[in-house]
Amino acid sequence: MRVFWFLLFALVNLACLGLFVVSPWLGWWLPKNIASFGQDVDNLFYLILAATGFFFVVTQSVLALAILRYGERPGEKSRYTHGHTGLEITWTLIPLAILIYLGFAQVPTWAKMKYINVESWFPIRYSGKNLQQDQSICLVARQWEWRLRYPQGHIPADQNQWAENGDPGDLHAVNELHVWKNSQVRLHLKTEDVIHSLFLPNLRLKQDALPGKTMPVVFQAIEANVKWDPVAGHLVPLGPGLEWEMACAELCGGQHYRMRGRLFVHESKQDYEKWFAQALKNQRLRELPKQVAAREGGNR
Amino acid sequence: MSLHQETPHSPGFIRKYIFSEDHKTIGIQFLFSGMIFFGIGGLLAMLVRLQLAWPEGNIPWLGQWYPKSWGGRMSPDFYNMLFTMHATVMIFFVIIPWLTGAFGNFLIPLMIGARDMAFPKLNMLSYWAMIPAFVIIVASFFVEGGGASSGWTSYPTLADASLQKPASAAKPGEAYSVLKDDAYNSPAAPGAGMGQIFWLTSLLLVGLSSMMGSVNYITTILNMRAPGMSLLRMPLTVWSLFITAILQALALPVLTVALILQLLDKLIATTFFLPPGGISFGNWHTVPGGGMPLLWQHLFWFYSHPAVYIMILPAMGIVSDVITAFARKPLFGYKPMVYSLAAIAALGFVVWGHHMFQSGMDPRLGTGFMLATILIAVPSAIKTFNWLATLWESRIRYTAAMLNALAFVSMFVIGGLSGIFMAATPVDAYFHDTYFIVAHIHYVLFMSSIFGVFAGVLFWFPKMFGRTMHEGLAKVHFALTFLFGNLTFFPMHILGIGGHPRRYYDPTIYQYLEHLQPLNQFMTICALVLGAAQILFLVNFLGSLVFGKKAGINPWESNTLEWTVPSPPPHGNFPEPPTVERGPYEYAVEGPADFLPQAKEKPPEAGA
Amino acid sequence: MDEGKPDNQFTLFATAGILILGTLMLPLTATMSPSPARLGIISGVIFLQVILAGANFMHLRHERRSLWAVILPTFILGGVLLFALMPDTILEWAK
Amino acid sequence: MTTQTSENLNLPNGKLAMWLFLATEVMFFTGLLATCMLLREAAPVPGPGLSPWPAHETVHVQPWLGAINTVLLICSSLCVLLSHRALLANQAGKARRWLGLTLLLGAAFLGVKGFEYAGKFQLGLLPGKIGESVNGLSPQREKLLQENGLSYVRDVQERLRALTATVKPEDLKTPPKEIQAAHALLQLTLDGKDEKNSYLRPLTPGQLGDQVNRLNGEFPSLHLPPAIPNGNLWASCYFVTTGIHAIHVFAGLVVLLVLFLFSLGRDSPRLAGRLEVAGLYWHFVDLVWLILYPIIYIL
Repeated sequence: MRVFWFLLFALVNLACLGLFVVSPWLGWWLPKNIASFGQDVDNLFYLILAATGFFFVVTQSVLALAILRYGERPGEKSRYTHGHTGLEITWTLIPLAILIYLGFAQVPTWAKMKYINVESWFPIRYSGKNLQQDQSICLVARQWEWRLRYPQGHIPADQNQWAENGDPGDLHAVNELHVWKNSQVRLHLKTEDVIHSLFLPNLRLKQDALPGKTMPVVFQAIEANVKWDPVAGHLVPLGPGLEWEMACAELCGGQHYRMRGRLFVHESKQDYEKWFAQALKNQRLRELPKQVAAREGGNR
Repeated sequence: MSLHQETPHSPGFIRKYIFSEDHKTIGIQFLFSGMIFFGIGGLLAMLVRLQLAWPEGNIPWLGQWYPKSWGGRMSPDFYNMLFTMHATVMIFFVIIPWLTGAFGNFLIPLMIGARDMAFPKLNMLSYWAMIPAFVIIVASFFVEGGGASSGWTSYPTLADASLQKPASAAKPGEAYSVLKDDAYNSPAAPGAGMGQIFWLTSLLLVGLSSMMGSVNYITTILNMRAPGMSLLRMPLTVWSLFITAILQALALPVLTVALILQLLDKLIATTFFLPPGGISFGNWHTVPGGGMPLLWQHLFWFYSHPAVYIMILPAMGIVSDVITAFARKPLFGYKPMVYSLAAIAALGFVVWGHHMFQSGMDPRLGTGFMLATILIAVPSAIKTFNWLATLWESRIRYTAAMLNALAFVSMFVIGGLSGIFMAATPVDAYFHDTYFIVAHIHYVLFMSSIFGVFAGVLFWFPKMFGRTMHEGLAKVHFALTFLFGNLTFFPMHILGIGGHPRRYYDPTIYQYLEHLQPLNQFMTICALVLGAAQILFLVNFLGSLVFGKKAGINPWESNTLEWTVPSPPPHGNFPEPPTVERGPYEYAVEGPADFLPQAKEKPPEAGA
Repeated sequence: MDEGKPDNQFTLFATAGILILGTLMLPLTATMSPSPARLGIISGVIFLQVILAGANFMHLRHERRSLWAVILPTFILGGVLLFALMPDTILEWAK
Repeated sequence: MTTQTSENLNLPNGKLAMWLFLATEVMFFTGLLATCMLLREAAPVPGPGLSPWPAHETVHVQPWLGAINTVLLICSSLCVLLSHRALLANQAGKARRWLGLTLLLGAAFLGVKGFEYAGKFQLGLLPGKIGESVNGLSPQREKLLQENGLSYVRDVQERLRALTATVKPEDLKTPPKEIQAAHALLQLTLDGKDEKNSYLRPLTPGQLGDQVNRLNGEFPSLHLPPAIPNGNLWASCYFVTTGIHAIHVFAGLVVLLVLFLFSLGRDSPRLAGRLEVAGLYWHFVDLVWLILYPIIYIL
C-alpha cells in the first residue's frame, strides 16, 4: 500500500504541475495583453509562478518521497529529534527574503496601474501624478449595463464637473468602449445602484465602481482591433478573434453575468474622430423626434 | 468538592443527549449538526456546478423540479442564491462549528486534563444559540424572494438596499414608513429582501454562539490545565484552538457591528451603507444617505479575514497531532510551530485589506496590506517545512487518518502558494474575483480544512464513541476525495488564468471564455463524483457507530491525555486530575514501547 | 483574590474627578466653537475619565498585570481598525 | 471555582471570563464608535460655509440631559463598588441598600434616555425620515433626489396649510407675524396649477429647506419640519450608539436585579464574587458612556 499512496500523492501533484505546463499550449492561458502596463503585470505573474512553482515542486517531492521511503518497519524506530535551530532559521529567512522581494517588486506596477506616483521606496510614498491624458470617458455602471459618455474634444475643461453633470454635446453609448491606440485614457467610473466592477481581461484591468464615488481608472491600449472603413462608413474588425470584452467582476444582482461590453481600440485618433462624428450624427438623428415631441408637448 | 466521581451520574435522556452540559456531548452535537449542513452545502454546490457546466441545457430530471416560469432552466437569481448559501452554510454552519465547536469542545478539556469546560452551562448555551441560527438559515430558503443572494460577503448596496419609502413620505401619525407590505423587498435583487434579513439574523446568532464558545475556551485553557501542563506542553491542537478562540473573540465583535448596522439599514431605514447621494434603480430612488458602502467591506473583512484563519488553524493543530502519532516521531520544532501559529494569527488581523485591492480602497493602503499579506506566507511556510521535517526519517503508519493529514499538508501547500498571486496587488487586479480565487479558497477550506476534519474525525472517533471507523472504507473514501477533489478544484486555477469571473450564471456568452467550457464540464463531472464519494464517509461514520470494532483506551498508541481515559470518557473525564510530566510528542523514545504518555503513570503500574 | 485593600479615599477622589470632568464639558460646549483645540481638550478629558474609571471602578489599579494581556490587544486592534479606515473615509483618494 | 495549579492564571474563572467578554465588548464598541465617528468626519459638506453635521439645536440634543445621565451612571458605579466592599466586610444589609440604590440610578438613567427618545419620536427625528434637501447639490443629484425632495415639500406645505388654516379669513389682514410669514412661504412653494396667488417657479426643495430653516430660527413656534443636511445619518448614528448602549444598561440592570434578589435570600462569599464580576460589566457600561457622552452631546 505504501507505494500506492506514494503514487497517488506523486501522480496527482504531477498532474497538477502538468496542467500548468500544457495549458498555455492548449490556449487555456492569459488572454492577449493589450495594455501598456500589461506586460509588467504578466511578468510579475510569471515571477510569482516561478517562485511558487519551485516551492511546489520541492515540498511535494519531499512529501511524496517521505511517504515512499519512511514506511513503518518492524523493530525500527523513527529518529528521535525535537528540531534543529539552524534549519528553522534557514527556512524562515529564505522565504522571508524571497517574499519581501516579491512584495516590493509589485509596487511600481501597482502605482502605474492606479494612477499614482512612487516618490521613494522606503517608506513607500506616493503622490498624485499629472497624467498626460488624451481621452476622458465617463462610465456609469447600472443594473445591468455600462453607460458611457464621451465628451466633445476628448477632454473636458473641468473633469470633475463634467463627470458629475455632463455636457449637452456628449456622445452617449451603451456597452461600447471606444478608445484609440496608444491614447492615455482616463475613465471616470461611477455606478448608479450597486457595486459593479469593471473588468477588461485584455487590459489586465479591474476596478470596482463604488456608489457615491467617482473612481479614476487609467489605461493605455497598445494594440488596435478595429479600423474605420471610409467607404462603408462603419467600423470593421482588423482580424478574426480580435474581440475584446468588458465584464462585470463584482456580483451585482440577477443578470450580473450579462454585463458584457466590448472594447474597441481604433487604429488612430483620426479613425476615432471619424467614428465619433458619425455616432454623434446618428445620436442627434435619434434624438430629434424626441426633442420635437418634447417641445410640442408643452409644459412638462 | 470531591474529585472522585464515585456517585453514578445518570441523567435522563434529555439531559444527557439534548440539553447536555457535558463538553463531550456538546462537541458531538456540533459534529452531527455540522454533518447535516455539510450535506446541504454540498448539494447546493452540486447545483452550482451543474449550472456552470451546462448553462443553457435543460438538465432532464432536474428541470421538472424548477418552477414553470423558469422555463426548465435555473433562474439567475436562484443561481446567485445557490452559491451565496453554499458559502454561508459551508463557512458558518460546517467548518467553524466542526473545527471550533466539535473539536474544540470535545478535545480541549480532555487534552489539558480538565474535568469539563470552565462554564458548562455557557457551553450548552453556545450550542443552543446555534439552533435558532440553523432554523433561520434553513427557513430563509423559503421566504419570499428566496434566500440571500448577494454573495456570502453581502456587499452593500446590493445586499443593503431595501424598499423604503422616501423620507417624510410617512403621514404624521405613522411611526415607521418602512413597515409596509412591500417594505422588505429589495429593488436590487429578490434575495436581498427578506432572505437577506434572515441571513443577517442567523449570522448574528452564530456570532453569539462563537463568542460564548471562545470566551469559554480561553478561560478553560488558561485556568483549567492539569498540574504540570504548562502552556508549552500543550498539544498543538489545543494551541491552535486557543489561538483561534482569541481570533474569534477579538474579530467577531466587529462583524457583529457590521451585521447589526446592515440589519438596521434594512429594518428601520438607517443609512450607514447608503452613499450620500442615495442610489437609484431606474425610477426608484432611495433617501439621501451619507454613509459609505466601502465601510461594510472594511468591517466585514476585519472579521472575515481572521475567520479564514479560524477555519484553518485548528485543522493545522489537528494535523500536527495526527502526523506525529502516526509518524511515530516527535514534532519537528514544537516552539516554531507554536510561534508561527501565533504569528499567523497576529498578522491575520492586519491583512484584511487584501480582499479590497480593487474595491476602491485607497491604493496606498493596498500596498501596506499587500506587504503584510505576503509576510503571512512566512509562518505558513515554516509550518509546512516543519511537517515535512517531522515526516523525514520517521516510520509512517499508513492509517486513513494519517493519509488525510498528509493530504492536508500537500493541499495546504497548493492553497498557500496560490494565495501569493492574490496578495500581489497588480496581479490581483487580474485575478481578483476570477476562478483563481475560487480555486484558492477551495484548496484552503475544502482540500485543507476538510481533510483536517476527516483526519481528526478518524483519529478521535474511537475516543468519541468507543469504536473505530472502518479503515478500508475510509481509505477508499480518502483516495476518491483526494483524486477527485484535485480534479475538481485544480482546473479552476486555469479558468482563473483564462479570466473566468466567479459568480457567473452563464460564462458562455463571453467569447474569451467559450473555449474554457470543456474544462467547466470536466470539473462538474469530477465534482459530482467527489460529492458522491462523501456518502462513503457518511456510511462509514454511521455504520461504525454501531458495527465498528471496539477500541481500547489508546488504540493509536498516542501520548496526549485524552488517551489515558476510557473510550468514551465518563462524565467528568478524569477520575483524578492527571499530573503532566512532559511534552505531548515523545515518540521514538528508548524502551520497549516507542512512546511516552504525557501523564505521570499511576503508582500501581509504575513498576511495569 | 489578590487585589489590594479597598481604598475608599481613592475611590471618592476618582468618582469626584470623573463627575467634575464630566460636568466641565458642559460650559466647554457653550463657550468654545469647534476647533482642533477643543477636540484635543475633549479627547484629553475622555482619556482622563476612562483612566480614572478603569483604575478605580474596574480595579485595574489592584489587578494583576497579566490582565493587561487581555485588554491591550483590543486597544491595538481598535487603533489599527481606526487607522486603516481613515484613508477611505476622510482622506478620499478618489477626489 | 477551580483554580487547579500554579501554572494557571491566578484569577477566578468568572473574573477572567468577564474580562475576556469585556475585551470582545471593547472591540464591539470600537467598531461601532469608529464607524459613527468616521462617517461623521466623512459626511459631505452640504454647502459653502455649512457644517456637515447637524447642530445640537437643530436635532434637539440637550447636553445637560447627557450630563445628568453621566452623573447617574457614575454614582451607580460607585454604589456597586460600595456594595461589593460592604459584602467583603460582611455587612449584608448595607450591601443590599447600595445595590438597591444602584438599581434605582440605573433605572433613572434609562428613564432619562426614554424621555430623550420620546422627544425625538415626537419631532420625527428618526433615521430615514428627516427631510434632507439642501442647496449646493448638482442639478443631477437634485434630480436624483427629486422624489424625496418633493415629499419634503409636501410635508412643509401640509404644515404651512395647517398653520394658516387656524386663522379666520377676516383676521387675515392683521394676523400674527409668523402666520404672515408662513402664508408667504406657502405661496412660494406652489406652482401655477393649484392656487391663484402663486409663482410659476416654485422653490426647489433645497431652497425651501433653507427658507424653512431661516423661518424656524425666526419663529420657533412654527415648528416647521427642518431640512437637516446629513440628518438621516446623524439619526442613524445617534440611535444606534445610544440605543445599543441602553440595551447594555438594561442587560446590566437585569443581572444586578437577579443578584439583588439573591442577596435578599442569603449572604455568601459566592455572592461577593458574582457581584464583583457583574460590577465589572456595569463599570464597563459606565466607561462606554463616558466616551459616548462627549461624542454625542459635546462634539
